[in-house]
Formats: sequence, C-alpha cells, structure tokens
Amino acid sequence: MSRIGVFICHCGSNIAGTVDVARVVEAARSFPNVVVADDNKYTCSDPGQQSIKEAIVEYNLDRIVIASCSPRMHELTFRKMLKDTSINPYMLEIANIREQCSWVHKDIEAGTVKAIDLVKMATAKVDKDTPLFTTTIPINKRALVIGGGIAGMQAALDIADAGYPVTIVEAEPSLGGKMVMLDKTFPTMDCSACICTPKMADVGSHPNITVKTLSEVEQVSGYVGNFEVTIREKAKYVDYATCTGCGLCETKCPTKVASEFDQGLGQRKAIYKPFAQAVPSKPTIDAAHCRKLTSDKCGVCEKLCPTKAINFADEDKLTTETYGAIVVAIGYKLIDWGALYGEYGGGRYSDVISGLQFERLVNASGPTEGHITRPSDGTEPKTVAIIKCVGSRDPEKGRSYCSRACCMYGAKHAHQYLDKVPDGRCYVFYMDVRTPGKGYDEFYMNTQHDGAVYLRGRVSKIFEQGGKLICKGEDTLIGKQVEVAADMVVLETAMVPADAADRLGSMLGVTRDKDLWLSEAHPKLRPVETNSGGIYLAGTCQGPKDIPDSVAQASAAAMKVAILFSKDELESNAMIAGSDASLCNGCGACVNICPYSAITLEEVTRRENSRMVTRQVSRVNPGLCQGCGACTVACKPGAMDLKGFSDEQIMKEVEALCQW
Amino acid sequence: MSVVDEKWEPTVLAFCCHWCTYSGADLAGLNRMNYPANIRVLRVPCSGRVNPQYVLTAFNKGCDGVLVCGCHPGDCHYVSGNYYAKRRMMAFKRLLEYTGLEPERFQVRWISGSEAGKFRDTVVDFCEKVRALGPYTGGAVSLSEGLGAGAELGVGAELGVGAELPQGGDAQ
Amino acid sequence: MKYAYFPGCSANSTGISFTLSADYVGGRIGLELEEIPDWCCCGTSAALVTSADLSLALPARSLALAEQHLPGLDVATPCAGCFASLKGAQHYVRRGTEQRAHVEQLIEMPYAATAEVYSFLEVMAQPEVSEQIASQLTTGLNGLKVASYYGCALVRPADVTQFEDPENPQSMDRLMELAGAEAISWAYKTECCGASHQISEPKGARLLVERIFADAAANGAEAIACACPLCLLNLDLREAEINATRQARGEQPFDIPIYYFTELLGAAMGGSAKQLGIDRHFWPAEALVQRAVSPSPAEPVLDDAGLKPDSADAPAAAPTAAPMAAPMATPEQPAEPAAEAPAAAPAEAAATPATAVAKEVADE
Amino acid sequence: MVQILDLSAATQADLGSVAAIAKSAGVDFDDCYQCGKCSAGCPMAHEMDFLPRQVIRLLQLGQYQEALGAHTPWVCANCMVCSARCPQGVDIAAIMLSLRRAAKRAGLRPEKETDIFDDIFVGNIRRFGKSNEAVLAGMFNLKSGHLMQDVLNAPKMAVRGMIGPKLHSVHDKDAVRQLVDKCLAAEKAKGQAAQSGGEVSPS
Repeated sequence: MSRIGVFICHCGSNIAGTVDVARVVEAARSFPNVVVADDNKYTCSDPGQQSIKEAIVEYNLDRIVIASCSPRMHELTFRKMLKDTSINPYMLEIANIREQCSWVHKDIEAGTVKAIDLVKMATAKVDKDTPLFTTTIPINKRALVIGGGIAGMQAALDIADAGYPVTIVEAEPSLGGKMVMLDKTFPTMDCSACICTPKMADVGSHPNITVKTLSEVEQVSGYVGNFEVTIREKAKYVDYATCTGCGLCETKCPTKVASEFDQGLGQRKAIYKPFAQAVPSKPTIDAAHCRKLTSDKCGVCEKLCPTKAINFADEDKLTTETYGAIVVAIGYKLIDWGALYGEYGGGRYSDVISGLQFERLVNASGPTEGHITRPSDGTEPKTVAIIKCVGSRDPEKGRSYCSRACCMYGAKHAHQYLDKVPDGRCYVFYMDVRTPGKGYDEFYMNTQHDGAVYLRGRVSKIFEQGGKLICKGEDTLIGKQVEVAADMVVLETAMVPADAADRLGSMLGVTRDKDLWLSEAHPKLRPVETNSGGIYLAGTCQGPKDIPDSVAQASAAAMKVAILFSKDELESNAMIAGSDASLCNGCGACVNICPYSAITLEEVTRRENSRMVTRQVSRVNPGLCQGCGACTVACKPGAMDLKGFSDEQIMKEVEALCQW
Repeated sequence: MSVVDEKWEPTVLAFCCHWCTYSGADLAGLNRMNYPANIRVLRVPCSGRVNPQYVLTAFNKGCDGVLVCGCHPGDCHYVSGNYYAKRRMMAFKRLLEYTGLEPERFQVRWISGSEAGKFRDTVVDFCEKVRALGPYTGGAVSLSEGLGAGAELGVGAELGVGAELPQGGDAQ
Repeated sequence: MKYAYFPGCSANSTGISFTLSADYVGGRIGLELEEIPDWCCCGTSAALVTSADLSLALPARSLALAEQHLPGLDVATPCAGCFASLKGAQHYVRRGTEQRAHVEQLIEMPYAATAEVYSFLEVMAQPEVSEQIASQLTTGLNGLKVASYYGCALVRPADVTQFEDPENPQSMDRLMELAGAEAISWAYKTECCGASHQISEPKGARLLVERIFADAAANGAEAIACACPLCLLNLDLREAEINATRQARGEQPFDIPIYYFTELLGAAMGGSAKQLGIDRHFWPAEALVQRAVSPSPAEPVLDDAGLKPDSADAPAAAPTAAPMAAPMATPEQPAEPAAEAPAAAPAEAAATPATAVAKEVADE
Repeated sequence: MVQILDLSAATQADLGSVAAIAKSAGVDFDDCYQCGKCSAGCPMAHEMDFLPRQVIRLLQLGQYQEALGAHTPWVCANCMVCSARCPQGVDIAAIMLSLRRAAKRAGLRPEKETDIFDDIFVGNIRRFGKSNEAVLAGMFNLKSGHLMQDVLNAPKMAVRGMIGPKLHSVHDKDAVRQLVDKCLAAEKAKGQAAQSGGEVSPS
C-alpha cells in the first residue's frame, strides 16, 4: 500500500484563475492511496517546497504528485527537492494543470474537471512508481580520431594540446588526406603543402598523439567514456622501428604502379612513400604489386636495406583499446563520374580529368612538376574548359546537393591555368556561382579579370574530334548553343561520402542521411555531436565543405571532447529500458529497433521449470540507453519495459482517466 | 446513435511525445491559446513508446477519441521512434477501422515543439469531430470481436493485438 | 530460337536490304520468325505528335494480336522505330491496371504485355546467338573500320527501351568485332539522323546527317553500320547530295558506304552482295564489302572457309570492285536489279501509282 | 525589337493551360533550373525560334500563347537526347509533344510541312493500316507544293525494289480505321473543350 501526497499549486492566479483548486484538492483526497492532499500558492518557492517536505515527514509519504506547471518547467526542481527527503527523486509525478489546462481554457468548470482528471492520472501513475537510480560511468580520457586528413589532424592536435592522449587511425600510408594533394588553397592561394605538411609533422611528433597509418577501425563496442575499439593495422612489410626512411629501397624497386596520390597521372614503386613529405616518412610495400609477395621473385629491397627493416612475413595487427570519445573525420571521395556520365566520354578521353587530377598536374611536386600538360600527349593545353556541378545538383545521375567547394576551386583552377599559360583560353561552364565566404566573391571576380570566360549552362556532351575535345553547351544568358574545342577539360566533380562512411556509421550508431553523409545531432544547434554520446563529427564526413569549415568543425569537435574529458565520470539516465530475463525469448526484435545499439543478446544459464536452461536473452546497456522505449513496443513476449514510463503505469493512467 | 445526454462531453486522450508535441502543447499554453477542455494529454518519451494496446484500452475503458502525436518524420529526438510509430499506428488504424471504429476517432499527427498553433488546431478539429460522432459505444465486446476477425486476416497478428493482452505487440 | 515477327512497313520497301540480310543471317543461325498475323503500322512519330492514344493503340494492336495468335513468343522487330513504338506501348501497359484498361479499351482487345519486345540487334547480340554467328563466319571482315551507328530509337528513353548505355552502347560494336571488323570509337553513335524531318524539314535536317558522316570520317571509319531502316535510308540516300553541297563549299566529300549490321554479318558469313541486298544501296556499297571479305595474305581467314558454299564468290568478285575514290555524282544503278522490282521500270511507272493513290487519299 | 513580357498579364486560363501541359507531359516545370543541358545537346536547335529551355521558361512565366505558337515543338525530331540528359529528370521531349498537340488542337501549325507530313502519315495508316512510303512521299509533294522534292529518287527506289505498284495494307482495314478515327475524334473533342474554356487535361 503506497502512501501518496498530492499538492496542488495555485501559481498565484495562473492556475487558480481558471481552476477551482479547492475542488481539486477535495477530489484528490478521494483517490486511492492518497494520504494527504493540500494546496500551495507557489509550490516551487522555498516555502512551497518546505511545506511538502514537512508533509512527507508528517504523513510518512513514500511518493508525491504535484499539480502545477509543466514538468518541462519544474520536474528537475522537485526531484532535487526530494533528494533532501526520504523519498527517491523518481517517486514523483507532475500533473500539468497550467500550460495544458488553466492557460488554455476559459471555463472554470471545464478547467476544474480537467484538472481533477489530470491529477487522477498522475496519482494512478505515481502509485506504480518505483525508486530509480542513476549510475555513474567512468570516463577514459583518451580520444580516438578516425581519419588523418586536415579535419582529423586539427581535432587530434587540439585534443592533444588540451592534455589528453589521442590515437589517429588513418587508412592511407600517410597523414594529410585530400588537402595535401592540393596545390594551392583559395582564396589566399597559400601553398597547400606549406600549411598542411607542418600540421602533419606536428601530429607526427606530438607527445600525446599516436599515429596508426594503413589502419582501420574493425570493431567498436561500449559507450560514451568507455568505447572498446579494435583497430586493424595492416601489414606494412617494413619495420618502422628500424627503418630510417632513407629511401634506398624505393629507388631500386623494379615495379611501377599508377600512383594513387597523383590520381593515376604519375607512377610510384611497389615499395613506396606516397609523397615526399609523407608522415610517417617511411615506406610501405604494396602487397598486390610487390614481385616478392606475388610471385616470390625479386626481394631487392630486402637485400639492399641497410637496417634490415624489410619483413615480408609481416602480418596485420589487431589491437583493442579503450577510448572515452571518438571523433569521426573520414572525409569524402569524389564521385565516380566516369561510370555516370557517358555524355562526357565516360572516362574514355584521357584529357578529360577531375579537379583533383588538375591539382596534381598544377602542383610543383606533382608528376609534371607543375607544368600543365595534357595527360594524353604531354603538350600544353591552349584551351581549357572547366565544367562545374558534375555530379552535384544532378539528382538523375549524381547527387541532388551542391558540393559547396567547387565554385571556388573551379575559379582557382581557372586562375591557376591562366597564370601558368598566359596565352591560354579558359572557359568555365557553370549553373550558378556560389561564393559565400570571406574574400570568395572577390576571388571569383578576379578570375574573370584574369580572362576566364564564364558560360552559364551545363555541357550536354564532350567528344573528341580532330584531337580536340568538343564541349557542346548553351550560353543560357544569350540563348545560343556554344561549342568550345578544348585541349583539356576539367570536371569539378561532386563530393560524396567516403566508402567507409556507411559501415563505420552503423558500427558507431551514427545515422546517415539519404546520401550517406554522417548525421549530426541537430543541424543548427548540435552540429558536431551525433546521436551517440561521445561520438563527434569533423570535416567532410558530415557533408561537403571547404578547408576553413572543416578546420572549424574539427576544433569544435575537439572542444566537445575536452568538455567531456573535463569530468571524471558521467551520470547515466535513470529512466531507461530493462529486460525481464524470465520473459525474454531472445528473439532480438529489441536489438534491431534500438537506434543506439544499446541492446545486445547475451547467453544466460538459468533455472526454468526446475531445469537449468542456457539461452539468449536481451540486455540493456545503461550507458547507451536513452530511454525512448521503442524496444518495449517491439517486444512480443513483453519482457522489455521502460522505467518511469512502464506499461503498467501508462495503462493505469488510461484507466484512471476513464473509470475512476 | 442512441440519444445523447445533453451534458455529455467527449473524453479525448492524446499521447504526446515529450520532445515535440508535449512542448508544442506547453507553448500553446504559454501563448494563451484556447482549445476544448476535453483533451487529456498523456506524456510519453516518444511516440514510438505508444503501444497499440494503450489505444485499445482507452477505447475499451470509455475514451471517445484517441490522438497519437509525435515529432515530424526525420525530427525524432530518438532518431527513428516516430517512423516506427507511424508504421505501427497506420496498420493499427486500419485494423481499428476494420472493427467498425469511425476513422475520425483515432488519429496520428506530427506536431513539433514550435507548432503551438497546429496543436491548437488539431485539438479543436479532433474534439469537434469526436463530439459530432457522439459517445463511443462500441465497447470492449465489439472491439475484441472485430480484432479477432482482423487477426484471422493477419492484420492483428502483425500488431500482436487481438491476442492476449496485456503484453503489447510490434509492427515491425 | 523463335520469335513473333513484326516486320514493320519498311521491310518490303525501303528496308528491303535489312529484310534480305536478316533473313540470310537468320537462316544461317537457325532464327525462326513467325509473322504477327495482320500487324499494322506502329504509327511511329507521326502518331505520337497527333495523339498520345494513337501512339499507344497502333503498336498495342499488333502486340495484342501476337499475344492472341502466337502465345508464348517474344516479339522481334528489325526496325528501331517500330521497336521504340512497341516498347512504348508495352511499357505503358505494364505501368498498371489503369493503363492496361485504357489501352484495351482503345484497341478493343485484351493485351497483358506478357511478351518481351526485342530489336534484331538485341536478338543477335545475345551471347548464345553471337556464338552461333561466330560459328558461321567464313571470311570475316578483315579489319574493316566500322562506325556502329545506333541512332535514337533503340537507346532512348532508356527506362522504356531497356537497351544499353544510351551514350555509348556496345552491342553492335561487339558484333562487328566478332565479324572481324574494327569497331571504331566515335561520338555520334546515338545522335539523331533527323528521322522524317529529312522529308518535312530537309534543309535543317541534312546537317544532322552531315555531322554524323563528319564524325565517322574524322575517326577513320570506312563504313557505317546501322540497325534501323530509316537511319540507313537517311544516310545512304543523302550522302551524294551532302557531298555535292560540301564540294560546292570546297570541303572534302565523304565516301562512307552505309550497311545494315546484318549485311556485314552476312558478308562475313560468305553471303553475296545480291543475297544480302547490298547491291540495292544508293551509295555504292558492294566494292568495299567485297574488298573486306577478300582474305588478304597478311591476315589469315578467320574461320574454316571450307564450310561455306558461298565463300568462293567473294574473292572472285573482288577484282570487279569499283575504285575507292568514288565519284561525287549519283552512283550508277545496280548492275543486277532486284528480282522483286519490275525489271528496268521506267521512272513514271514507279511514280504513277503512288501519285494516283495520293490524289485519291487527298481527295477524301 | 526586344519586346517586354508583361508577366502580370498572364491570365488564369493561361496558367491553367500551362498546368494542363505539365500534367499531360508528366512533368513539373518548377523542376527545371534552366541549366540548358537540353538545349546544348539538341540536334535541331539551329531550326528553332526558341531553344527547348526557353520554351520551358515561357511556360514557367505563364506565357502560354507564346509557347503555343513556338516553332520549336514542330522542329523537334523527338530524339529525346534532352530528356535523357536532363539532370532534373524533366521529360523535355514529352513537353514538346504535348505542346505540339495542344497547338494543333488550337488550329496552329507554325511548321506547315511537318504538319502535312504527319497528317499524311496518319491518313496513310488510316487508309491502309500500313505506311506506304511512295504514297507518303507523293502526297507530301502534292500537299506541300514541293513537287520536285526527291522525285529523282523515285525511279532509283523502284529499281531497287523499294517502291512498287503494289500497295501494302492490313486485311482488317476497318479495325485500324476505326481505331484511328476513335483516337482522332478524342483529340478533336479535347480541342473543342479547350476552345470553350480552359484546357483541362490534354494527354
């Protein structure tokens, strides 16, 4: 038998103006298990709270109902109040008789009847309340950053500078991501290498940062403060502890392969560093192309290595470590335009290149040492067409969104081309020019003054005729078909999520949008958090953006990690789901419906019908559960329930409304 | 419809999710909007928490109309709860209508925390329609009979209702 | 390998060579065609611009007849235009019961759209049929540089025709490579030939044909292969006229004969120009194909020549081939007029009946 | 001679007619963001008074009469390159067909020859159930007044067995004739409906 106290608030005249409080008090006294009912001018005030505390003692109450303003207003206030009493803070229900009653109804009779009903429902619910307890979760103050591009590096440096250890996991053999492939960066035309490689070196030498290249996240379990992460560090076939990075192996390796870093425009060896300033500055062996590893011939690098660092027997290494927070910074890739745009040659014309390929062509450390030449014959193109929005704003063949950075790097490419080939002609096909950013529009205008001819219209077709690439377009501003016979065409292609985005997102419980970008928790107010506590987003994995925005978001993510790490432990939510093992049939419906991956199936051995039975039952992780209750409805045997909003409580509320 | 008591007032229950519709209702109060006093809001964390069985119980125990309200699709505080609610409630609604329940008595609405006006309009409209229909007299017998028949069609089975209560079902 | 056959209106007229050559190749590879009883014109673009209903009803009528009389057979048609119309009706009916009811009400016949519709190109490009074709090759085409021209109707709209990549289809190229030709890479594979505008808008439409020739020539094509009677007619019939205009402008004329892909396949199998209808072209086409099928000492014959009774004809005919620098004047009449045509018919004889009927129809 | 388009002068009837064209073509004109890819690749653009993109623009602006009078839909060869390449999935070719049928119903024929040709073609089907190219060409010359067009090709075609005195026709001529008449009558009725107050749904 519970002992319930009901306290009705006047809220001055806010409630009492439309609700006959005395009648409500009178009615409440008649409800089952109500030991005392009283009213208060201002319940939330100190005297109000004091009178409740006294009533609890006087009447030996074990739970209370407060009929007042919205629980969104003062539920926490009253829970805090109960902390000083003998009652568990969760043995409290609030009847919202202000926002949802007195303020919205004018008729006193109707308002009073409704208030009585609401108190009735709250009383019925509180009768079934059980004490709930929060637990504390320890926080491991180590961060994992997935991705070593500019966003990942920035986040790692900021977290490390705040004094916390960080591990960077990078899939490629070097840090640097896409930014280090670029030649110059808009709008200031800083040399990308000049501003990116120092960051790489900082990361590589920071005492708080561990860099794992050629590595990927294999498995993640746990929750905020306590992620168990398994990382696969792929075999490099070079012992980095002994390798001095002298590069002798690379010069003598007989196998040449198209360089990924140079976007297929240059070559590398089978044992290689992707580029000169790579961090770590040590080579790896490409097992798919190495003669020794594919056909057991050669092995020249092993023979030549002065420190005997080559190890053909090297294997992938799996390590599992605990991290308190994860920053996802896996970046983007460019859309595979060749597979989508047959009208642009579908990749058959070697002089139709992507913007990233152009970056390598124009880069002083690129395959042509910065001379802009045609991939097909090495001649200098005298006419270049730049086509924007290839794959962007194209729901039929590509993506519906704008890739944000292309207008600017398209202008940059035009500027760079005209700078290096002063007698050249450059035509830029565009749909709109979108240059919101400091100094951006000025940069675009300067590019036009450089001589770039902007043509408003999409190109319908590119084809080769007489050694020229004919671009058929329309100048929509004059309404005439136009043709540009170009020597080279640069396609400014759409950014799309990295291949790993979907797999990683589902592993981390981070939702993906329709295009598979990782979703932030709120598009405006929580732009770096995700719906999974302790997991943050930085850079283009969350959506297309340019370098300044990526860096800003990375620092923001790092700050969120630092805030989390500033505490020693976290308080968990008390109102979470729980499964009754005796009813659970192990069907796993709850596991599938849970948006937080908070439920797992576990094998238990228990006595049932006087026999020991081993079977699967679901278990809720209190660190991950957010208390939505989706699992409870999915549970067929009725094993799953939500604390604080149990099936029984809600049913009692419904019954109370109709039948008391 | 039998002769209605002149003083009869419809009992209308609304399951509202804490994050969107409930706060939308609070905002309606803050803005001193007016709507019929027949509505009783039952707060749940998420529309995905609403078991069809609650709705069934409400009608069986004497509610004249039931609303289920949550965040707009895509805005769920708990990522996907309202999607499940939508699928579940739409199937359940068809089942209820199969049993003879007037479609106007059971509605599912998406109302955000900023849509106080929409909350008011929804309540006004819903209460008006339920009032026009008069008291719900189907009662427990008619519903369980209907659901029994529905279960044969496979609709009830999908929802897990029509079978033994009190444990609810799912509509995955 | 049996199909319900929709010949299309051109099969016995302007497209006669397509019929002859497809028959020849079909006969060699065991292709069975059963003509749809009382099929009618597909309506093509004229129906489309006149009435949407008409553009559905005409092809649907023939497809319904096929379903009724030749149940279980898929439909095959040589003409790309017919293919597009038939596919359009089939696609529409398959969209839903409402659409099906609409069409059935128009044609007053049941039509369930159960059968598939294939173009001859698709039929021959099937892997097993291609294998069959390969087994029948004798001389091959000895590296003849062929530009495969698909036109519009086979490839667009892609969701209706369900053909290949509408920008760079490959099936004809593969067949040409199979027959020993070199399928050149070019950009006008699926550009429009102007269709009926070659008659109704001749001035503007000629440019379309000229561009096709220009790109084929620029990419080194010796021949163009077609899969549509109207495409072929528009290129073949207009080449001389376009050349005359080009010469007047002081530009290089073209000398690119146009073939049905089936003519080239048939020739590679040892079929004679006459058997295949190659002698009926407007732009002289016999000499080039004869040269192509003559085994040159440098390149060995692709297949076992002993298999083919006709294979001896080709080398024998080679010496008579016309010089490749073709004159710009209209080519001579074929040496051997086709059997079906009235021998040495005077010009008026051909024109008179047509004009007479035309007047009659016009009077209605 | 740049004329001013009075955009506010577009009447409700004009807007209704524009909507009817959209419905008939199965498109939403608001999808078009005027990128011009359709017009860039149009093989017949050199014969057009408005590029296909501009025709859509006229319709977006409610300039129905102007669009209806455009030569563009009549010059269009229906090669569908525009529709195939449209990034927004707008079926431009279908718009051209819908506009052309609407123009014809309204008694407009900006391109006389094209209209004559297609009329004869359909008449040919109506009469024979099949198309007879010689009749088609002969009648086209008669009706269009281009008496000598392709005349020199006729004997060559005869010699090649492409045309002859025998006319192709279906057996069940009545069935095809009725079918054609039914469709033409429906089209005519639509035209009359449009005349007497707002085109509702041309298809």
